[in-house]
Amino acid sequence: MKAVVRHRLFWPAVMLVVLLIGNTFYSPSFLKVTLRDGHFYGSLVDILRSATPLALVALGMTVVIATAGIDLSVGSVMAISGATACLWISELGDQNAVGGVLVAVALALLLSLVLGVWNGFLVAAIGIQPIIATLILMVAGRGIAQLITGGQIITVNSSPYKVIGAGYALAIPVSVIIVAVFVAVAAVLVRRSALGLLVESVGGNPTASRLAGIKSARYIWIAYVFAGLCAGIAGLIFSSNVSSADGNNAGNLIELDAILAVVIGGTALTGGRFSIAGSILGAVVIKTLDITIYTVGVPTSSTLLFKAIVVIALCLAQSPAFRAKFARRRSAAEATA
Amino acid sequence: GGADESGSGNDDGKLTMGFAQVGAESGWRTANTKSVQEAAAAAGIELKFSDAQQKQENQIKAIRSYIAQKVDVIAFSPVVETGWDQVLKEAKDAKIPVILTDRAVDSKDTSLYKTFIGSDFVLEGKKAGEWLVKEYQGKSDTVNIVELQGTTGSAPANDRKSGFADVIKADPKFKVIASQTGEFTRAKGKEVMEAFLKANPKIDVLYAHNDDMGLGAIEAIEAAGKKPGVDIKIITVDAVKDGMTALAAGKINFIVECSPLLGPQLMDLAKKVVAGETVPQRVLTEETTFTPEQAKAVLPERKY
Amino acid sequence: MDEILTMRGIGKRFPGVVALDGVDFTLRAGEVHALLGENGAGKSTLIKLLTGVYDIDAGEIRLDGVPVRFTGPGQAQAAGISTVYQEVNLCPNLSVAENIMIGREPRRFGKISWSKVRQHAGALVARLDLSVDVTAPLSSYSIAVQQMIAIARAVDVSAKVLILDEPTSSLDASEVQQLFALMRRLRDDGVAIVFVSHFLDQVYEIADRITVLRNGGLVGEWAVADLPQLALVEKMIGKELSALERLEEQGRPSVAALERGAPLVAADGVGRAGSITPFDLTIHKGEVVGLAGLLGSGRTEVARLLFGADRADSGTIQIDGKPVAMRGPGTAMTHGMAFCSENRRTEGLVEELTVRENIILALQARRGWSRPLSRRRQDELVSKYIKALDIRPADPDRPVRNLSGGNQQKVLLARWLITEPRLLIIDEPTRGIDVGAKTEIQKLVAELSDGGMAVLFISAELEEVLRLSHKIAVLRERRLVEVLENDDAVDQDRIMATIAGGNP
Amino acid sequence: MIDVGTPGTATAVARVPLSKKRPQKRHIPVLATAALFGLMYLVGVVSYPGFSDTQILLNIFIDNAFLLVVAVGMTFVILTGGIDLSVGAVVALTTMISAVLLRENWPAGAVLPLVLLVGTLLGLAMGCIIHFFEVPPFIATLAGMFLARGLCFVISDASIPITNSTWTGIADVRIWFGGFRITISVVIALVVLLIGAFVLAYTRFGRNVYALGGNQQSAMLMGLPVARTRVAVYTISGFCSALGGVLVSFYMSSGNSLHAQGMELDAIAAVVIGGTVLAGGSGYVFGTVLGVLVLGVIQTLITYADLNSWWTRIFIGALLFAFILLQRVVNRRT
Ligand SMILES: Nc1ncnc2c1ncn2[C@@H]1O[C@H](COP(=O)(O)OP(=O)(O)OP(=O)(O)O)[C@@H](O)[C@H]1O
Ligand SMILES: Nc1ncnc2c1ncn2[C@@H]1O[C@H](COP(=O)(O)OP(=O)(O)OP(=O)(O)O)[C@@H](O)[C@H]1O
Ligand SMILES: [Mg+2]
Ligand SMILES: [Mg+2]
Repeated sequence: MKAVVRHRLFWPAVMLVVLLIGNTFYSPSFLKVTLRDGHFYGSLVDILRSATPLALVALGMTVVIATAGIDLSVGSVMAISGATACLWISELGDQNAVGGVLVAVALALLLSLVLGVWNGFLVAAIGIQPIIATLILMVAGRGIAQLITGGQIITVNSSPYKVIGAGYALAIPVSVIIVAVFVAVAAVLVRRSALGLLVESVGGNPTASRLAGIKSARYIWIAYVFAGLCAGIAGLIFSSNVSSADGNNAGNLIELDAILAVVIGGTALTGGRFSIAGSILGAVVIKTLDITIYTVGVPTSSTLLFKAIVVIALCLAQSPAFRAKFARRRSAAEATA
Repeated sequence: GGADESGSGNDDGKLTMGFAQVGAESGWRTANTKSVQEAAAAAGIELKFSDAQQKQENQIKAIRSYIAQKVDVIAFSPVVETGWDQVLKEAKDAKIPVILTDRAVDSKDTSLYKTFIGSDFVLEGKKAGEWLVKEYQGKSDTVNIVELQGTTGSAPANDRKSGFADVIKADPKFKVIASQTGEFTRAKGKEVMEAFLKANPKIDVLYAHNDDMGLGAIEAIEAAGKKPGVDIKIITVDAVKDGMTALAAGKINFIVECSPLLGPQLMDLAKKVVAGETVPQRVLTEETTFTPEQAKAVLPERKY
Repeated sequence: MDEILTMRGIGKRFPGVVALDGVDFTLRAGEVHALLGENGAGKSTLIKLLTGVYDIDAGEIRLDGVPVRFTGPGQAQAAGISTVYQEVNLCPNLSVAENIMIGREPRRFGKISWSKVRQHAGALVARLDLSVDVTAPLSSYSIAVQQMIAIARAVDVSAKVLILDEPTSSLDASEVQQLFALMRRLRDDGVAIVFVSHFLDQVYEIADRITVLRNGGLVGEWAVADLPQLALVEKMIGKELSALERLEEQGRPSVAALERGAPLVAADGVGRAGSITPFDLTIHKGEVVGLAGLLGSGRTEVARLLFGADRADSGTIQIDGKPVAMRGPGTAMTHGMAFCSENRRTEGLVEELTVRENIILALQARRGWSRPLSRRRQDELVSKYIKALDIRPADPDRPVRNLSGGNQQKVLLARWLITEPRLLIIDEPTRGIDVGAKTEIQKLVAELSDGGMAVLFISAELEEVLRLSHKIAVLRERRLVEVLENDDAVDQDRIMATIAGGNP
Repeated sequence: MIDVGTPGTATAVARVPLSKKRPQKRHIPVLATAALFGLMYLVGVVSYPGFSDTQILLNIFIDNAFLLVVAVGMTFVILTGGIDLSVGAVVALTTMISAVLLRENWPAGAVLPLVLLVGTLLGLAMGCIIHFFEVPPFIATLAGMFLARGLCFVISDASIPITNSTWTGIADVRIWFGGFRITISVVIALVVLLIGAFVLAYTRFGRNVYALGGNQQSAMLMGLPVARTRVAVYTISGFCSALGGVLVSFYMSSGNSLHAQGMELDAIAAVVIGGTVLAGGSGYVFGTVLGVLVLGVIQTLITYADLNSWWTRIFIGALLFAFILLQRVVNRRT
């Protein structure tokens, strides 16, 4: 029991449960999942589905943060990826051609990889501080995305493309399946190979890692490319979900949510140890919070305040120092009582 | 008139206009920019364009720079209504006339700008409400309305909300059961609508502050196994092409137009202002509303 | 003598470890009190509890008879307790002068007078006979110099209690003498000094009383005269000394015999402007080459250039007779080199990783990310070296950060041993390691070289260098001045003479 | 003071050769940034007529006075190795509270200290949460950002004009010299800047800030007041944000929840461009000034360049990249 309470993901998990239960007071059927039109339907499904882009971005961000870096450009990469795919599809003679859609997807992902390589180049090869290096792409990338879309929202009418973000397979949202598989593969790859260890070492102590013969530049580079890929896939899911590409708004400010998810998941921003499962849980908590706000009907003018209070509560619950002080105060109170 | 004050841009006698755009935050805005640029070219006006990326301070900087560059006339779409007095005074001191587009400023000193051309967001909200009232005339059942608001704190969101509320509050059968921001985007519109659909078993009407949120919501409604436009009536604002297509297809029931195409009107006004002619303080853009039938008719030549 | 400080029944537990349990400690004015014990016995923890770095779980501390409980070193300092902690704890980004003076800078109307700061610090280091530029950043100096600077800072705070946690671990003989002179002077002025060290000779030279800890418990307190060295060692390790055999003078092969073949590594005119003059050095299979020299004489720099940690700007390195382009530690490792840095905290360990991960790091780096060591192989290797080096606690999944200083050093050594190098470069491997473990490590080095491994051995302890090396390279002022064959003619005096520049 | 005595003749003395004296070595990054800023300005002068007008240069100060103040506060935080994401939101909150209170006819003399106090207290609270509860700065200040923006919307989701005569009076003051003008805000910003630079270089507190950024553990073991220093930098940043907010309300004569969106990134970028390392421990306030000026010049170049919306962003990114690349090259050379 003690071990469970002390687990680093205990408090985020508690927060998730509290939010879910809280929702059922406002909407009794909140936890109900039914089968409708041959697929699962319900708020829980919505939460998972709408958390997919954030979870992916947080996954990439986790690895980057483990190298003691940060990637602000993920939102822009998402926008570029979605815009590229939609532009390509919109030029197709037959938007429903699976081949054409696959080419579009491949193209978008390739471009995301290239953008990751660019970030990695600035950080690992030139040695620019990550926050500034990725700020460049964050700003310019939005411009590039808008350049691709011509500043308009590109709407596509392609059922194969729509499957990625809004479709169902085996009654489960395809996007959830994609993300689950991708995360699982990434987690296995990272933990079963030595990648995880070497990345943590590079982030934990770069000097020592160098002297231990680790080529840190290589791993830093891999991390940014991976983050680029994650953001790229997230961009596809995001744009496919609404069958359109919005160069300006897609992925806007998602970097903050992703970083928040990573930290809630127990990965320190100073680099080193990282937890993929934690970040995914963090992403789900954040999305649940968003959905809660809609369900409970928090007035728009108070949504941010509500979010702030939840985040502060979560941070304090997670802080061992806070719990220690609180416990001491309580035991002192009991003693005097 | 400012043409004789000599400026960098008008040695050739051409009129120079500095245009400080809000940004490129939506397709509507891009259409607006395009309209201004094309109209300027057509009218033989040299246009200096700058994009403020939704930041008021950037817009102020841009206007300052136009004053320094000694353009003949300045036009801009204020990011927000407040806080322009200072820079407008500077423009006035430099004897450069200013035209506001799209949105007003709330300055008491109306001499700071020559004229204002743009839509009336409150009126748009009212038109949406009036259609609703008419649609449900004679029925007494409660009408459950959900509202997708624009970006929290933005003028169109505030005004479209209040205009709509003003009209429907007369009849107690209209009930706004949920109202949340969809940040003017499709993705948010869809996400919020999904939650609305689960939390509220009976929704009769959706009022979205722009087409994009409405289009996102339509996807959510369809995924919930309902028919947009039939099971849930949908009213939106803007009338961009995608919205009009959905309207023509019957997925949206009513769209209040908010036209971005004010370029030609703006150029006319600019010429008059520079020539010293008097112009009205307030020029409304030519706007209308659309029902599905009207949409079908105008859709083929819809440009944006 | 009046008791200035008493600690009674001190207890402290960390998750999973009882670091201290019911320990008493008494300090009197005007004494040098040695606090001794094996690695992990709890010495540093006791000091940190005293100065308020950690909260006490049980027990009482009295200073001048008054119960005290500090919430941090700042408070302890204000109460007259000045401490040099085990690892150098200064700010590398600040200048030397600032590190000495920070928190007590001379001011006028609240404004720091930088000229006075420099003046004061300059005078202080000059009196400690350190020739450093006080305006240079601390990070530009070697660990040993930094250690001296930390001591300078501590003694400059006029205190009634001075605590030195392994201050001599990286100092060479002359620095140690200087430090002792300073300590005697302070003691005579009535300052009470706590001295932690694994050098028992030093303890007998300077200390008045001894307190011994073992496994977090108190063994006892003695006056130095009452506790012969042999008995002391038994108290510390808790068993008969016989288990701790001395390193026998086995018949070692002569240098001539070793150097019959081609050298394993040959450096020819290797140098780096500003840090070391080009030098020549050959190391053969099975040979132990010792590097001797004073603080900052360039020993570490020689090692770093050979390993490719720093880029040489002149000369060539040949391995197995073939010139090698040293592109970095990776290159050196593929040629079978290993380098155990003297600076374990900043250049050695990845603190938040576990013992296991730290140990396999170099081997894994050499294999690349795609060929992970299997968990079984890891367990095998790690437990073998935990046992061989007696790393305590013997739990491979504990974060290395929570190990005591000496045990951390062993982890670092283990990291390189499992790569089975052909040339092992070890820079100060016995720093901070207790008597038992030190002999173990020396034995290990001798065994490894018998087994054919070449070793480049750097240590501030001349005795150790002399005992192990076949050949000794002497450095002076960042120049390799002589390579001596370690035959019977060579002794400490001979080397000291070379170090000092020929005049004995 | 302890007399160690003269060194014994027998003891060999470590004579470490002094590294060649290059007193300005640590200033090189800042000097390089200054030179590159000059270069950038020259590019503007050469490319656009009218750019050479000195008033353009002064306008950069006028238009960025509030960013400068906020960035000075941010410099303190980053020097300790922390970060403060709440600054933009605190700026907005300050404008909002000022506008509301002034609309309710509170005297300006009461509103001004009150809003400064609010910002300072917010900073203090975040500092306490960060230090005593060991919540990572990034998260604590992110929550602070949500909180401050959230409060803005609660106060009002429409923008509120400021018509108070004292307020607008101060905002309208122009200080003329030799045909050029600056605003009071510029003067305030410069004063804040000088105080900041002085505090960092010449007070114990300032040096503790550097020590904390160098190594927090060491700073604690050296007996420095870590808690006080860490809480203080966030308090200072809170104060600077509030003051920045006041300057924004001068600049835009209004309170608006949407003011200063993304200003935290601008401030961080300015600090980092100015040569301060995000890990903390090294950097100067004057570097930050240069960082602000670089961003200002980029923005000014944009308004002259007559760019399309998306090209604006790409151009900003490209200029930032060019600048940082050059900066790297210059600093690596030396
Ligand atoms: N922060 C910590 N968390 C957990 N365990 C700790 C921590 N600090 C020390 N320990 C444990 O407490 C015990 C005592 O450690 P301490 O550092 O006091 O030893 P020491 O006597 O100074 O050893 P050495 O001579 O190697 O420096 C060790 O077992 C160590 O692993
Ligand atoms: N006076 C100095 N100026 C600049 N750098 C110095 C100075 N003294 C030492 N250093 C740096 O300190 C590091 C270690 O120095 P060096 O290799 O000479 O030490 P060493 O001989 O191993 O002695 P020890 O490690 O015992 O101090 C080197 O990187 C060197 O550049
Ligand atoms: Mg110790
Ligand atoms: Mg050394």
